[in-house]
Formats: sequence, structure tokens, C-alpha cells
Amino acid sequence: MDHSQLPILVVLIPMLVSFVIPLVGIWNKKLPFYMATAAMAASLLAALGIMNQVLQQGPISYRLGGWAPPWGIEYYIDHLNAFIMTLVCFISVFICIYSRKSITQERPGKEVHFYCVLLLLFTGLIGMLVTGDMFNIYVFLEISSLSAYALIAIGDEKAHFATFKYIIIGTIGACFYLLGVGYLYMATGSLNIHDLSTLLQPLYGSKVIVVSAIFFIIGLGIKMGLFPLHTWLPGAYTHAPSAVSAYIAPLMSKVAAYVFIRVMFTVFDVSFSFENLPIMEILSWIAAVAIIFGSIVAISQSDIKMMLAYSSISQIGYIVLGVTMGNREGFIGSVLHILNHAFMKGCLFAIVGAIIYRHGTRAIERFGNLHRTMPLTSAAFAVAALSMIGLPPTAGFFSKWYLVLGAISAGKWVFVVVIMISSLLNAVYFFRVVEHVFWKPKSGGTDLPIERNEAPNSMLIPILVLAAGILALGFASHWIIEMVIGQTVPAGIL
Amino acid sequence: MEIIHSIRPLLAILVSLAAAILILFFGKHRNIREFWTLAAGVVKFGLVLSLLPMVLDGKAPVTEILTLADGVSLKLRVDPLGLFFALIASSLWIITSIYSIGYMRGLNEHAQTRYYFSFALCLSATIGVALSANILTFFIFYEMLTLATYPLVIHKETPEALRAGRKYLAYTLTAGVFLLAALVATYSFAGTLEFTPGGILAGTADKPTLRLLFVVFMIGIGVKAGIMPLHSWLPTAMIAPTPVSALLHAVAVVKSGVFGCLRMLWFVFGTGLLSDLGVWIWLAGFAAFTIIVGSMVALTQDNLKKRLAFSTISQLSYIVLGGALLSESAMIGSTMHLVNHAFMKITLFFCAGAIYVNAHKTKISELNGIGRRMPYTMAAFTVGAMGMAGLPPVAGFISKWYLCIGALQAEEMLFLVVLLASSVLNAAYFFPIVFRAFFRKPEPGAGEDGLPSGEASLFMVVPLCISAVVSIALFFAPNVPLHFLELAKTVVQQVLQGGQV
Amino acid sequence: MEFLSGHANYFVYIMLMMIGLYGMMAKKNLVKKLVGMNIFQWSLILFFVSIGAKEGGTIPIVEGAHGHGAEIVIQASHYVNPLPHVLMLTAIVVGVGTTGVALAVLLNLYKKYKTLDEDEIIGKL
Amino acid sequence: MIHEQESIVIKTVARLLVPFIQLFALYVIMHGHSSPGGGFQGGVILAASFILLSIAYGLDEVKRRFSIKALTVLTSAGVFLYAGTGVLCLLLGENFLDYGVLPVVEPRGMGMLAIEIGVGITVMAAMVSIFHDLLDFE
Repeated sequence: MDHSQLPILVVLIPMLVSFVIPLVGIWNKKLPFYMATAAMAASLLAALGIMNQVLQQGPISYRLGGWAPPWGIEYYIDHLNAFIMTLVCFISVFICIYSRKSITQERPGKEVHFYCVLLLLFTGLIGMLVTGDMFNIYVFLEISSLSAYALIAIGDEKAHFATFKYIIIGTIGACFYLLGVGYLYMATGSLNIHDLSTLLQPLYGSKVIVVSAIFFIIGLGIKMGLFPLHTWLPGAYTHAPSAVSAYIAPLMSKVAAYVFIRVMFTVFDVSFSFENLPIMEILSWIAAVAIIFGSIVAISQSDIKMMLAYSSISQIGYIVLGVTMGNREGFIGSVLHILNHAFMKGCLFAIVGAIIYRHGTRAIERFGNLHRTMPLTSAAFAVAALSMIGLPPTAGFFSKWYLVLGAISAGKWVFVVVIMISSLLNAVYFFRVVEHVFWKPKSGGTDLPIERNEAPNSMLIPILVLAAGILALGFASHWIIEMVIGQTVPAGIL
Repeated sequence: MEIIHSIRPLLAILVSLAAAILILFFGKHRNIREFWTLAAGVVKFGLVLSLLPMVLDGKAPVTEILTLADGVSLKLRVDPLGLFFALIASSLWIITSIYSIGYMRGLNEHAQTRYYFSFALCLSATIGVALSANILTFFIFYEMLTLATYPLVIHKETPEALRAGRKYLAYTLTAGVFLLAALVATYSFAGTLEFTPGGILAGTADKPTLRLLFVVFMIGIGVKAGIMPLHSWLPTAMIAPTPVSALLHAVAVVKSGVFGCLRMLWFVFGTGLLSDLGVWIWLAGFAAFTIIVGSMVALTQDNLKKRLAFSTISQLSYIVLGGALLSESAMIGSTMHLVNHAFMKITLFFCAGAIYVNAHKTKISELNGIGRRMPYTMAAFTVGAMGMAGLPPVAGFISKWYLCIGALQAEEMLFLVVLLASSVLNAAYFFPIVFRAFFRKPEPGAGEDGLPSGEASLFMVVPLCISAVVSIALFFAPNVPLHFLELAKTVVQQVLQGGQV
Repeated sequence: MEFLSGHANYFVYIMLMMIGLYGMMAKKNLVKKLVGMNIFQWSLILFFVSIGAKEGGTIPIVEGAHGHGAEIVIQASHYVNPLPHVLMLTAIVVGVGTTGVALAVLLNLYKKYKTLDEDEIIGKL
Repeated sequence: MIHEQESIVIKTVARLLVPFIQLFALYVIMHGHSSPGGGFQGGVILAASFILLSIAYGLDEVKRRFSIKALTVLTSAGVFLYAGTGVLCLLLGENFLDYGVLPVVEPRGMGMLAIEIGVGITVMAAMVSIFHDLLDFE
């Protein structure tokens, strides 16, 4: 098979496998896991192939059904989505391996459906990334959201209510996105992203375009959990099964953030996003508030999953802040933070899942002695926590570095202060956990048993891979920026 | 300066990292574990020492590891000031390691593996700080040092220790954030982060911005350097085991702070820019304030380690003051005080630790007559005390001499007075201890049992005697064998020449 | 008045949307919230369909075009724009899917709490 | 929830209507590629016929003839028919869903028809199983 079909394969393989799984699941309950992992691994290979192609030849365009854009659906892959696609595939493979034991313990008997829906979710995410068609993005967005609703609903006893909330709010978000698409379609008669970007040039004065931009921002803001539209996020992340949290938290909001970047910088052009609207200015303030708000609320949590969920809200703030700064450094910082945060959050939620798997608790107070029973997991936690705080040489430091650089280049000192304060607040809540994990003085019988009881290998290895990734990404960050992220910066951003 | 590529600076850092892993690996066998500690110490010292001839020849060994951002790489460069600090740290590590073995075994402490592990990490970070070629590399090692020290501070794991640890982190991490902001700003102004004699910031932004930047830098670096009012983590961190305090206060952490301070003053801002901006006087003022107030607070402390801690705070500000005065002698004095204070203060802490292990005394008021039972220890303590007060024939005299001359050169009589007054205060809080130890009889109530029957174990006494002897030797021959004075003079020449250009 | 009649579809869809929004926010019964959500979605579909509509237009299929427009369908200006309608087909599927999942969740909620009142459920959480 | 009802009227009307509904559904599916209509609409109509059956005759009756397992298989099979056509185009060397290369008469129309049938089957099976699941709840 030649390489030109890779863009469709990366979506098609997981989709087909996800429909085979229920059939196979009728007579074999073990196979779906292997099939899901294999499908994701195949997608990863395809994504790497695409990445390679993009790096060598520049953007790829793939015409579905042979119809030329703007009539047919076009898959359009440039550096930005090739990069995020590789990231999503990579994290997916490892979280999928990780999920086997966890989901068997937490939801016995649901494995078949779990892997079916997980693959659908994966398909949705990848679909959003490869496609170059606004409406197709909506379809894949809803595929991924629907699968996410289903996955979250099999969580703990509060999961159903959290899911319902998520469904309602998520649907509003999707509707707003669709409304934005509708207005763009009305104004231009096209749905193709690149077609739109040329057709829109003479229309920037029109109110319709402004309205549609606002709809996009609201819709995608909901989908990525941007403050103050984040209300679905903490419940959904917290009450989902641990494997699902570990999958959704690092990926879903990131892909929504990608769509946001795509819409604001490819569909609309930079001059519109920054000059015609005061929106970027407002958004960056919202992001700043999100950063502080998420961190402060995270401090007050006693449930570690809740804490991580609020920390996600603040991290989304970082991503939006970087993008809205409107300069090269900030943009690079954002994209780098998408990468880094996916690794960090994936690692952290996976660790929490491993703790739940072994000790059945997610209350931070009960983590005493954890470093004795699960030394490697604790070490991985320490690495991920340091990265969240942004201490060198972990990956988190470098995204912060670029974000601060961006804020300074933009002359917005307030945001420098915000990022500084936020990293201190991060330090407060992560060191609280670290203290409990490593040094909590013995107090009565609430501590965990002392004997070594490390997570099973199929969970431990993904955790360690992600933790090692955090360290490696730190050292490789400049290389990654030079190779890929530097190319993603949209024209017009200096 | 001629640049030669060499992997030795990197090796010097990696040695103790490797040792840290080996220590973790052999955690169950204490002899092997401690062998690695010592072996790494010796090898590291050897490596640093092997760099000395090159630097004296005017060459600068450089290791460029990888690029971190446009124009900034993880880069090590051995210049005279860095080598100066690296020599201090690596030589003292050997002594401290030997002493630690005695101390930890003497008290039968828990979690010794973690202790040696963190200790080794700490030293890696310190050498890294010393040899970094740019601010980003410096910052990376600086933060690593913060983290590696944290397990040492909370070694006891009591609620009090944890509180101290939290305070330590709160101060140092906040400082780290300030430093990060400052360095990002520097990068965006100057486009480079390379340490250059004479500075990189001159003319890159308007004066008020640069002044602000200076303040942010000094807040960032001043916490570890213990400049008042940013010092208060330091006495609290005294909860740590004594070798840690010794390391913290004499070698690694606070010295990295003042070393960083000198780096920022001379190699980022540059003497010319500093006097242009007029900010040096602010820093000198704060330093002078710290010198006096630190000494006065030390007077009121009864806990021996706390008194030493405040003495550290005040002595470190000598270095900062010397750095800020910008006259040649003051700068030489300031550099020399890095090494002199290190050896003298580590002697004092070693003595305090020996007393604690042997007699379980922490309060000065309980030390009556202890000198008769532990004569070597207390003799060494006396040497350290004399050095602190700046009396010959101990090394402290030399640095203080240069500092005073420097104050005269800078025509700032106020600071001369401060220096002299501080010497008197130093004498006032150290000599009563010596007096008690040798000339007072033990309290009758405490009985003869309250005092040890003899010296602490050789593991402890030998290191403290060595450091005391070195403190004296540095007075008589500051250039032999490690060429400290020569290095200091080279540094200052470089900086002043750079500043003129 | 002309403005009103010329933009009737917008007013209808916005009114429906607001009704849906009101249902989602104000109603305490979760099923009513779901109904609100559905109204919200359908309002959008209405909007899309209406922007594709054209008075007197016909289907854009050349062979065997039905009814009155068969002789003039060659001219593109006589077509109804089919794309919004096709898109809405997908949106309807999505809406059905969402409703299905939401109903399943509600069934489980009801099984657990024996009520669908939001406040009561929150009280029992 | 729904059990066999006594109403003879409903039963008879349902029995009479169902074949017509299904026939119409098939018509809509088969004509999807050349006129308004298509797999989705047809599938929903087809599903409606089964739903009508379960309302009139009770769920158990319908389940006996149309098991959950069969529905699962049909759901997947429909998708495979769809995707299979696409993959066939891939294998024949063109882009995904580029029916032009299919070795049949009037390839574009036939390809589209295959897809509409696939969609119809899937939609029908999915709708019926959603309905079953909702009703099956005790």
C-alpha cells in the first residue's frame, strides 16, 4: 500500500475495529483489549508515517471519495495536526494498555463495550484532527463526545449525574459550534477550512463573521473546559472510571484546543482574530482568571482526582493564554503545552488509577507510606508533579518558559505575574500531595500498609513511559520546536 | 579567553549523579553505600582539580550539551569564578562525607540511604551551579539544588521538620519564580543568557526597567543568599541533621545563593551598568543591614545551631556587600570570603554536630566545661570563631582586610564602620561560647554524667580538625595549593576589564 | 415589519433556542432539561434547513426530478441548496444519539435515586 | 414494561401496516442515490416498523424473533458494508469511497447504493436496539 492512503487509514482502522469488537466480544471477552491496542498502535504507525511525510513534503491533502474540495470532504494535514495526531495516538496506545487491569477491576464484565466505545472515542479525536472540513469536525466532535459520555457514565456512583451535566453542557457547546459553522456557511457557501480562509478575506467587516467567531469561541470554550464554561469538567473527570479519566483528561480538551487554534488562525486569519475583534484581548484575560481560579480551587480539594481536574482547568488557561498573546513565543508555548500537559495529565491520572487499583482510595490524606508500597509509581508522581509546577529540567518548565517569553514580548507583564503566581499555587497543591506520599508522619491507622505492593506491570509500564516522556520532552523540547512546532506558527504571527 | 572543548565539567557533575544511583542501588549495604559516597567525592575533586591548570593558563573548558531554546543551550563553562566555587564545594564534600558517616552512624539515624542520595544530588547541582555558562543552565541546577535539599531539610519527618521543609520550599520556590521571570526578561532584552564578564544587559532597556529587573533578580537570588528580610527560612531549616546544616550553610545552598548573586552582579549586569544605574548602593545597604542585624539576632540565640545560622546570614552579606561595592579590593575580598567562610563555618557546624552526637547538647548555656572533655573539637571551634571575628592567624582576616580596603577605595566610610562593628559583634557572640567551654566548670546540678567522657568518633573529629587547619593555612598561604587568591584576582580583573568595555 | 417577515426564520430559531435554554436552566426535572436540550438542537436544525430553502426551488437531481420543477432544473439557480439539509441529516443522527445516551443515563439515575428531580438527586449524592 | 395488550384493533392495524411500512422503507433506501431519501431515512422507517410491532405485540415477542445478538451483528454488518465499499475502492487503487473504480455498471450509483444499504441496516438495528434497551429497563 502506498503512503498516500495513510490519512484515511488513521481514522478507518480504529473505526472498523471498534465495530468488529462487539462481534468478537460475543465469543471472546479477552480479545477486544488486544484488538483495541493493535488498532491504536496501527494508527500510531500511520500517524508517524503522515508526520514523516509532512515533515518532508509539507502539508498533505486527501480527497475523500475523490471529490475535489470545496464540494467533497478534504482531509488536510499540516504540521500542527500531524503533530497533535501523533501525540494523541501515542498517549492512546499507552493508556489503552494501562486500562486493561483497571477496567477489569472497576467494571467487570464491561470490557467488550468499553474497548468498543474507547476506540470510537479515539476515532472521533483523530477524525477531528485529520479533517479539513468544518462540518466534519462537528461530526467527529460529537462522536468523541458521545463516546465520552458513555464512558464516563460507567464510573462511580456519582458518575451518572456528572455525565448528565456533561451531556447537557457539551451539547450546548456542540450546538454553538454548529451555529458558528452555519453562519460561516451562510456568508460564504463553503465548509472547507482552506476554502473558507480565502473566501472570508473580503468579508471581515461583516457582522455575520463576528457573530460566528463568537459562537465558535463559546462552543469550543465549553468543549475544552475554559473558565467560566468549565462546570462539566471536574465532575466528569473525577467520577469517570480511572482508565477513562486517564484517557479523557489528557486528550479531549487538547483536541478541542486544537480546533480552537485551527478556527481562530486558519479559518479566520490572524489579522481578523487580533485586530477586528477585541476578543483575543478578552480571552487572554479570561484565560488568566482561569489559571488562577483553577489553581486556587485545586488547593482546597481533598480528592486527588478533583484536584487534578481543577488543575486541568488552569492548564487549559495556559494554552489559551499563549495563543491569545499573538506572538510567536506564546504560540509555541501553547502548542508545546498541549504536548507537555497531555503527558503530565495522562501520567498523573494513570498514577491515581494505579493507586485506586491497589488501595482503593483517592483521598489525599490516605496516601501516607505510598512511597513504600509503590515506590516507582511515587517516583513517577514526583516527576509529573515537578513538571506541573514547571521546574527544570522537566517538560513543564519549557512550556512555561515560552509562555513567559511570549507574555514579555507582548509587553503584558500582568500575565507574567499570573503565570508566576500560578506556578507557586501549583507548587502548593502538588507538594501537599508529595508530602503525604513521601513524608507524612505516621498518624494512627490511616496509612497504607507498608509492604511493597506495586501496580501490575501492565499499568506500571505506561506510567513509567509517560514519566520518562516528561523528562525526555524537557530535553528534546528545542528539537521538537525546531522540527515541528516552529512550522505550525500561523503566518501573520511574528 | 581561549575556549577548549572538554567533557570534564560534565563528568564532574555526572560523577555524583552516578553515585546517587549507586547509593540507591546499594541502599541495604551501608559500607558499600558509603564507599560510593566517598569515592564519588574524591573523583569529583580530582576532576575539578584537573581543570585548575587549564584555567590558570587562561583557557576555558566548555561542554555544550544540548540546545534548550534559540541561542540558549545547556552549557557548562569553567571560568575562574566558577572553578573557584567548584573547588570549594568539591573539596568540602569529601570532608562532609566523612563527617556524615560518623554523624549518621553515631546517632543511628533512619533513612540514611535517602540522606546520602539527596546529598550526592545536592553536590551535583552545586557543581552544576558553579560551572554553568549561562543563566538558564544556572537556573536549572539552582532549582535542582532546591529540590535535592528538601528531603535533607525534612529528614526527621516530624511535623516540625515538615513545617520547616514547607517554609524552605515556599521561600526558595517563590524565589525561583522571580528568578525565572528575571531571566526570561533578560533573554528577551539581551537575546542571550551567556555569563559575560562585564555584563550583557547594558543598553538593552531603559533605566527604570533595568532597575526593576535588578530588584527581581535580587529577590530571586537573595532568598538563598539569606539577605534580610528574605532570610527567615534559614534558621528554621536548622532542624535538619548537622552535616546538612553544615552543607546548607557553608557549602551548597547559601553559597550557591551568594555565588549566584556575584554572577548576576558581575556577569549579567556588569560593574559599569551597576554604577550607572546606581542600584549597587541599594544592595550594599541591604547587605550592611543584614550584617548588623544578623549579628545582633545571633547574640540573642541560645541554641548553638541557630546562633550559627544567624552568623551565616550576617557573614554571607559580607560577600554580597563586597560584590556590590564594585571596587577592586572589595571584590577580591568578597570572592575570598566565599572560600574562607566556607571552611570556617563548616568547622563550626562540625563542632556543633560533634557536641550534639557526643553530649546531646544543643544549647549554649549547657556547654560549660565541655572543652575539657572534647579539647580538639573545642580548639577547632575556637579557630572558627576567631576566623569569624576576623582575627589573625585565621583566614577570615584576609577577606575582611580586603573588604575594608575595598570600602575605603569605594569611599564609603559607612560600610567600613559596618564591617568593623560586625567584627566586634562576631567576637561578642562567639567568644562567650569558647569561654564557657574552657574556663567554666560544669554546672554542679548536671553532674559529671552530663558531659561526654571524651571526643566524638574519629570520623567526626578528623574532618573538623582538617577544616580548622585549612582555615589557618588559608591565612598563611592563600595561594597554596589551590591558588584561591590568584583565581580571585583573575576573576576581578576579568570583571573590571569587561566592565570598562 | 419587512425586517421581521424577511427574517422570520431567524426569529423562530432564536425563540426556540431560548425556550430550549430556558428549559435546560430553569426546569428541575431532568427529563424536562433533556427536552429543553432537544428543542435547542432542533432549533439549530431548523435554522440550517431554512438557510438552504428557496421559494419555488426544486431538488438538485437532474434525472427524474419530481413535480413542477422538472423542466427548469438545469439552471443551478432553481435548486434548493441541498448541502444544509444533508448536513442536518447528520446533525439529527447526532441528536438522536445524544438523546439516547442521555435517556440511558437518566434511567440509571432513576433506578438509583427513584426520582428525576435535580434537587433531590443532589441532596442524595 | 410493555406486555401483550388485549386491544385487537391495535394488533390488527399493526399487522396490516407493518409490511407496507417496510416496503416503503426499502423503497426509500433503494432510491437514496437518485432521489430524496436514503439509508438513514429508510433505516429509521424500517426501525419504526419493528418498534410498532413491539408496541402492539409486546417486547418479548419481537425479541424472540429479533434477538439482541442479531441486532449487534446487524449494526456492525451495516457499517462494514459501508466501510467495505470504501476499502474496496482503496484496494482498487483510488481514494477511500471513490466509487468510480468499482467494477460494476454505473459504478457511482451502485457504490452509493451499497453504502445506503449499509447505512440503512445500521440505522435500523441501532434504533431498534436503543428502543429495546430503553424499554427493557426494569
